[in-house]
Amino acid sequence: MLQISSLNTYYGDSHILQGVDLAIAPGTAVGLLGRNGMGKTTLIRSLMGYVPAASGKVAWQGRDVTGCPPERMARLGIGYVPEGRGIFPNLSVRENLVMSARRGPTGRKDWTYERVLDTFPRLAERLDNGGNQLSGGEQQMLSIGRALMTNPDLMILDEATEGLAPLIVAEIWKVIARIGTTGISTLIVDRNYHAVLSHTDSAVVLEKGQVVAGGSSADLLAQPETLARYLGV
Amino acid sequence: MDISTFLVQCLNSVQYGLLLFLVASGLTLIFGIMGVINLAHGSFYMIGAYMAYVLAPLFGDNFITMLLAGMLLSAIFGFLLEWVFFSFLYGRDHLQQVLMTYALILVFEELRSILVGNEVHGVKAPEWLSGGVSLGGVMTYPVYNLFASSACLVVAFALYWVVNRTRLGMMIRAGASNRDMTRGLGINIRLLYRAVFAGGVALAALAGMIAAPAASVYPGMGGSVLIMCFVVVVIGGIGSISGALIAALLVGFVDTFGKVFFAQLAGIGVYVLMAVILIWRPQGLRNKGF
Amino acid sequence: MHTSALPRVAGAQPAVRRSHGWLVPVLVAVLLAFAPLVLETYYQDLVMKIVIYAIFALSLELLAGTTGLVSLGHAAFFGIGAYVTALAAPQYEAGNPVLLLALSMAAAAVYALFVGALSLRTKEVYFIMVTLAFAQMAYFVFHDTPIGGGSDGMYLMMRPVLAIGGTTLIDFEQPRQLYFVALGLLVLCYAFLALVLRSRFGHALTGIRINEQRMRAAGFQTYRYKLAAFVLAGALAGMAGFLYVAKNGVVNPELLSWHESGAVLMMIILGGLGSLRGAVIGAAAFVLLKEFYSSEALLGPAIAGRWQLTLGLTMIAFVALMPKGLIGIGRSFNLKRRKA
Amino acid sequence: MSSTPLMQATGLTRRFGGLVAVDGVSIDLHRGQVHAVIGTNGAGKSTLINLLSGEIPLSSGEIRLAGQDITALSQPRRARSGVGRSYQRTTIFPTLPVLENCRLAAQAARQRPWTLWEGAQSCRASLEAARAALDAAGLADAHQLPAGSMSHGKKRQLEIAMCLATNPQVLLLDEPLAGMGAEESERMLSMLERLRADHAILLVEHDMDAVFRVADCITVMVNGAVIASGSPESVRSSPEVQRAYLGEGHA
Amino acid sequence: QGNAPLKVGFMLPATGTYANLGTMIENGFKLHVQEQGGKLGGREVQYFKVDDESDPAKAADNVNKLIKRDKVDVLVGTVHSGVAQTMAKAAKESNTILIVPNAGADLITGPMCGPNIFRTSFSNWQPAFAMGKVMAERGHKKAMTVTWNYAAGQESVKGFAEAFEKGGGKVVGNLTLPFPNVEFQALLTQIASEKPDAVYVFFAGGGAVKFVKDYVAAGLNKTIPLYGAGFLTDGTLEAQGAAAQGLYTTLHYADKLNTPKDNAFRQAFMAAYKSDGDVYAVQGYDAAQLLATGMKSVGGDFSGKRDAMLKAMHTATIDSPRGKFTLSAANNPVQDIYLRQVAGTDNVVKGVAIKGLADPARGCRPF
Ligand SMILES: Nc1ncnc2c1ncn2[C@@H]1O[C@H](COP(=O)(O)OP(=O)(O)OP(=O)(O)O)[C@@H](O)[C@H]1O
Ligand SMILES: Nc1ncnc2c1ncn2[C@@H]1O[C@H](COP(=O)(O)OP(=O)(O)OP(=O)(O)O)[C@@H](O)[C@H]1O
Ligand SMILES: [Mg+2]
Ligand SMILES: [Mg+2]
Repeated sequence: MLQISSLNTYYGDSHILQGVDLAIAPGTAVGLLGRNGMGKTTLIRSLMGYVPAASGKVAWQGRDVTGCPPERMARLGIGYVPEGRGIFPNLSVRENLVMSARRGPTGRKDWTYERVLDTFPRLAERLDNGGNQLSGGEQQMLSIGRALMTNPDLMILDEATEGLAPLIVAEIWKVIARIGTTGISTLIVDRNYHAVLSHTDSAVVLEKGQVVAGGSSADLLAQPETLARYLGV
Repeated sequence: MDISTFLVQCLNSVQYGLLLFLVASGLTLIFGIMGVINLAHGSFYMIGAYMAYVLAPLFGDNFITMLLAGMLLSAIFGFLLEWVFFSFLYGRDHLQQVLMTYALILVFEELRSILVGNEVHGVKAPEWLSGGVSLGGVMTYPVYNLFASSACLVVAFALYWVVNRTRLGMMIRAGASNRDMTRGLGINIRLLYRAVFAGGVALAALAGMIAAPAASVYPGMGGSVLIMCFVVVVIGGIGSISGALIAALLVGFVDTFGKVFFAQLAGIGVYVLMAVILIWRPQGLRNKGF
Repeated sequence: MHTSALPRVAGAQPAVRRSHGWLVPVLVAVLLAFAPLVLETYYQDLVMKIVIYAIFALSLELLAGTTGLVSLGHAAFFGIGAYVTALAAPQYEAGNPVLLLALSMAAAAVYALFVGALSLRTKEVYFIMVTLAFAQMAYFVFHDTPIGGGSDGMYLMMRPVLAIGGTTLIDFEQPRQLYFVALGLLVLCYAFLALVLRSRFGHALTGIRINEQRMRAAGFQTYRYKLAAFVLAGALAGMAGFLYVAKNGVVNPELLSWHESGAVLMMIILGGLGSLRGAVIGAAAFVLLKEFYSSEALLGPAIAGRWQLTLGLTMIAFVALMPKGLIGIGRSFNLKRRKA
Repeated sequence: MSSTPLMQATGLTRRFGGLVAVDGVSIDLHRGQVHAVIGTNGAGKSTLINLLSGEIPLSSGEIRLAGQDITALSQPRRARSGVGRSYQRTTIFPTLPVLENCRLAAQAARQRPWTLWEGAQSCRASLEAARAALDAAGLADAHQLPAGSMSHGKKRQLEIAMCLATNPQVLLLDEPLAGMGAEESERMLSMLERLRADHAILLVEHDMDAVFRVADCITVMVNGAVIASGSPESVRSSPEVQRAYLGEGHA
Repeated sequence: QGNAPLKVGFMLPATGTYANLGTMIENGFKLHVQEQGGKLGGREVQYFKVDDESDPAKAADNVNKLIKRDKVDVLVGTVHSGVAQTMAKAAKESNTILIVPNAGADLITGPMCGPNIFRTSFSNWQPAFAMGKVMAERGHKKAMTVTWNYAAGQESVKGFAEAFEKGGGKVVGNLTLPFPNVEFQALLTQIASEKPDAVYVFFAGGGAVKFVKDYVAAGLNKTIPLYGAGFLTDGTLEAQGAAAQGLYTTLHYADKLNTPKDNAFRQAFMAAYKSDGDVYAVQGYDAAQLLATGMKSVGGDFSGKRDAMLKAMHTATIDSPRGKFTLSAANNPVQDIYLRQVAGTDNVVKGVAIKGLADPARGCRPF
């Protein structure tokens, strides 16, 4: 449903993304791996339309959406969990969730306020805390819950498990698997490459803004030397 | 001061407070999206007053219709204003916006003088609002003031509802704290802000229109209310409508009784109040700590 | 407060600014020193006016630009400096400028200490408003009470004279001597602030502007730093106030009004926050633009009469075209050159 | 432990309105020891660090540093007497160069604000401390970049570097590994092992592999209270801890 | 330089609250010069103009524009008292002739008085003193005063009290509020509770309009008559409308004086500027007359004969639309103060409150 072809992005005059290709099929989970500073977030920000791509093409469900502003992409059905959470500090937990509630592009509405809260019971206890009065993990949960409230077709999780307790992380992976079955795709960036590879269908590895490896996650998991070379493990 | 006088003075305080709130209410909105002071707010107020001066003859006694028409016009005006002068400033240092609003004051003042001249003008209050109710003693209370006060209350509640009970209010505050993230959630922040700005201008204009019949319209009338608006908004705690209302009433009392008891230093009363409150509660009266 | 996605490019950063940064200012100072030879008194006065506002703007720049403490009440210190000079000057003989200058700066500093100590508990817009509040208090004290002649203000009957023994060194009645005094003080002020900015103190202030929380965590008692900056700025504003009286011979409550505070704030924004040069350029631009647009000789009565319109539109144009203020032009030019 | 603890906190309690974020927590930090604090999200770990570092005031409790009572000291003064912390939520100077970020932190040790005549850059001590910290954190190559323009992971590294730059004796690290890739995590852990020798380290972390690798002693918090404390083995095997936090994954 | 044009510098408000007064004064001045065929004492007149913004903080720089940049021979200005004082000081220092066409600060023809400083308007003391006398004569015993807390207001109130108490009345309360605050309700309530026989106020412009309206809206006018210095109802009647009807005020000028001089002036002004002349226009007009007298006396060239010119001006009798007046020792008009009553949009003259009233010019060292 998302098709990125030969994307090039610059910050100032440093060439960050150098012709990246990436495809995500409906209902699949795709992992995005790479060392720090290799361009993972930049790739996401470019496809979301935050940073303009110098060249290349982004297609969504066959439609060319290159250069669309973020709000447009979001309305087309992309839920974004940014690295660093991006919680609104001056809104309460409840408000953070309510303000982002929206029917999906297809009118789907399977993620409701209630459902988000029982996925993250911790939030239910904190409804009236301000965003800046949450623990790191609580913020992370809120960030994910907020993205779910928009009932997206594609979830983009940039370091979404950062600061979450093991139990919760396990829960997140379950959720991802579950939403996969309802035709929702996910694009996952996570420092824990092992978890990523064992919970995604396919994955790509970025090195200095280029795709240096990719394919089915299972295969990648079976190539320790590749991982060693590009992730240093 | 005997008891009846005291009561009347309290009434005055409340009435002035409510009027202040009306003028300040628009500012709270714009504060919310700009994050800094909008020096041009006084100009919007003035524009409203002059609008009343121009429109009143056309509408005669259907004052309410005039107010609505005026608000509509000023909203459109505000919408365009944001589009042309502010839409490109959000990414930048907030102070750039302050400079912009400062420049706009100059422009509006001059345009005012070009378009309607520099004389003092009166605006006739509609028949059904002239006259007064007796308060016993020698004094009567103008009906118009009572009308103004009630109008303020209406606005207060409407605004409170919009900002605190609708998603709109949340989106505004969200946008003020993290513009990019708001967009990432599919909210068209540009349009939203344009609309809010328009709303703010409309409210300021409304205040101007309501004040006009009582206060007449004259050059530089905007400047004198501006600071008072800031005081109210800030004491109340930015973005908090209820706070602004409380603050406005406080200011009303301090100003009224200041004039009665400390005529010599009445001027500083309000500022002492602001300083004390902010030093006691650095985030204003009604802020939830986030 | 708004947090933008890309961090502001490191332009407002001392590290960049200090590269051979002294050359231009020195040249300008030298030029100004010789200006009186060619300028007639009025234009000399005009330059002096700019010089005075430049000092005023520099003092605020230390607060707003470097430390991130935007004050809308800075005119209070300017005005207090001015009033103290006028009040302390003897009625029927010339006062001693050194003494008066010291007095006015001290007075301004003391009030700054008081205001700062209290208002620094608040942040951002709240800080803006508290400073405004204290300025307004000072304003009304001078406006509504007879201390300083009430709303009509008061005169400096005789301008100060610096004399040792019988010999007169500097006579402020002489416009040119006064001019050099003002210019000298500007140079001192600028050099001093330049030193401050490159010193540890200055860097700490910058750190506080960008991220006070981290500064505290690292071990800086940020409150004291901010208070020090506030008092320093107040004293310098007082110096500007002293020069104002020395030049004009009158003081008036309006000197403390928020319009003045606003004006000086606009100067440094116009010039470009976070740079001493910006403050000076801003002051000059602000004064000269006004002078130009309201000059009948140049523009004719029709246009000059509408100076508010033209000035306003020009400022709007500046905001639209120069994201970093006037100083930005020079900067971008430098960058290009470095690339080339 | 035999040696007297370098930092000793007893009965720390902090309330936020109704909520008791930290509930009578006592904790000892010894030089030569990595003391890990783990716990569910919102258990109060960061708040604990905030209390120890003086970022927010205590509701009740007492804190001693090398025997002296520092409960009343403000955050800056504690920092200067040797308590360094890193933030869970990256807290740096985005517009300043990476080196200057650390140099400022280092400057805190020798502030001397009145030395207006000498440039900050010419302050040897702080520059060297900064360089050392950056090298240790693996940012040696990034000195002149604006900190804000670095990737998340590198910002996290800088976060740690700035903590080290103040050259503290007590390190309070709030999820130092968060956002770091495998390689960087590796470096960070080995660094901790190096620092252990002459520092007292409090490590808050959700990466269990890392924790069980470096921790000498683990405290587990849930809803503000300590539910278990002791050697890694004992903690790992405690069924309560597994139910509340670890899950069967780490049994 | 006998034939070089005479340089006249206007320093008047062109922006802000007083902008309109500035225009009136300038027009009045120019009207008289035109009547002289554009010449004074046979000399062409060249005008220079500076907007003083009614801002004392900028006054010194603004007046220097005229004195030092344009090197004018004569300064004319201004409305705002604070600004006018700065002008007076500058005029003294540079020994330039200054004619003040409005600002009423007593100090200008008091402590600041000087041979080269003239005023063709009034001192705040004058109308107020006259009103004090009138109100006492009308049998009011207890009066209250209301004004802004600024110099002009206080001077006016003082002048009033002086005459009123001399006439046997008693001022039972001086109410003030900060300038330019226009929230009068609190003060009106105080008046209502004090119940004096009458109230004397000093307000101008927007404040005057609002005060009169509020006073009537509060119904006080029914029981407690309101009086004021003329500015209360000058240039504000259109705005005040019904509220102002019947108000008594005192000033050195009035409508329907119906003297040949005044009618002629009104006609000429209307013809020239398509608007009604008012007191401000008259003050400007007389400023020009005063200057004309001086110029005539020296045949248009005062180089060397400056003192003669100043003397001529000092001793001049000005045939003003307001009626003839001379200048006091301190160069302030010695003039009739009229009692006027509002009818429609006119301040109709009801007689002369005090004939040939001279300002005491306290603190003026005679020259
Ligand atoms: N705002 C910016 N300005 C300039 N350069 C930037 C900016 N943001 C990122 N970069 C550079 O782009 C490169 C890629 O950054 P990016 O954030 O995409 O890395 P990443 O793969 O997400 O790393 P991490 O895993 O640490 O998040 C880095 O070298 C970084 O320095
Ligand atoms: N300023 C505050 N006001 C109210 N509640 C707060 C505030 N700060 C934190 N809390 C609450 O206190 C609890 C403890 O927060 P803390 O940040 O210490 O958790 P934590 O153990 O660090 O969790 P995590 O592992 O997710 O970072 C949380 O439930 C949080 O909601
Ligand atoms: Mg990233
Ligand atoms: Mg935490």
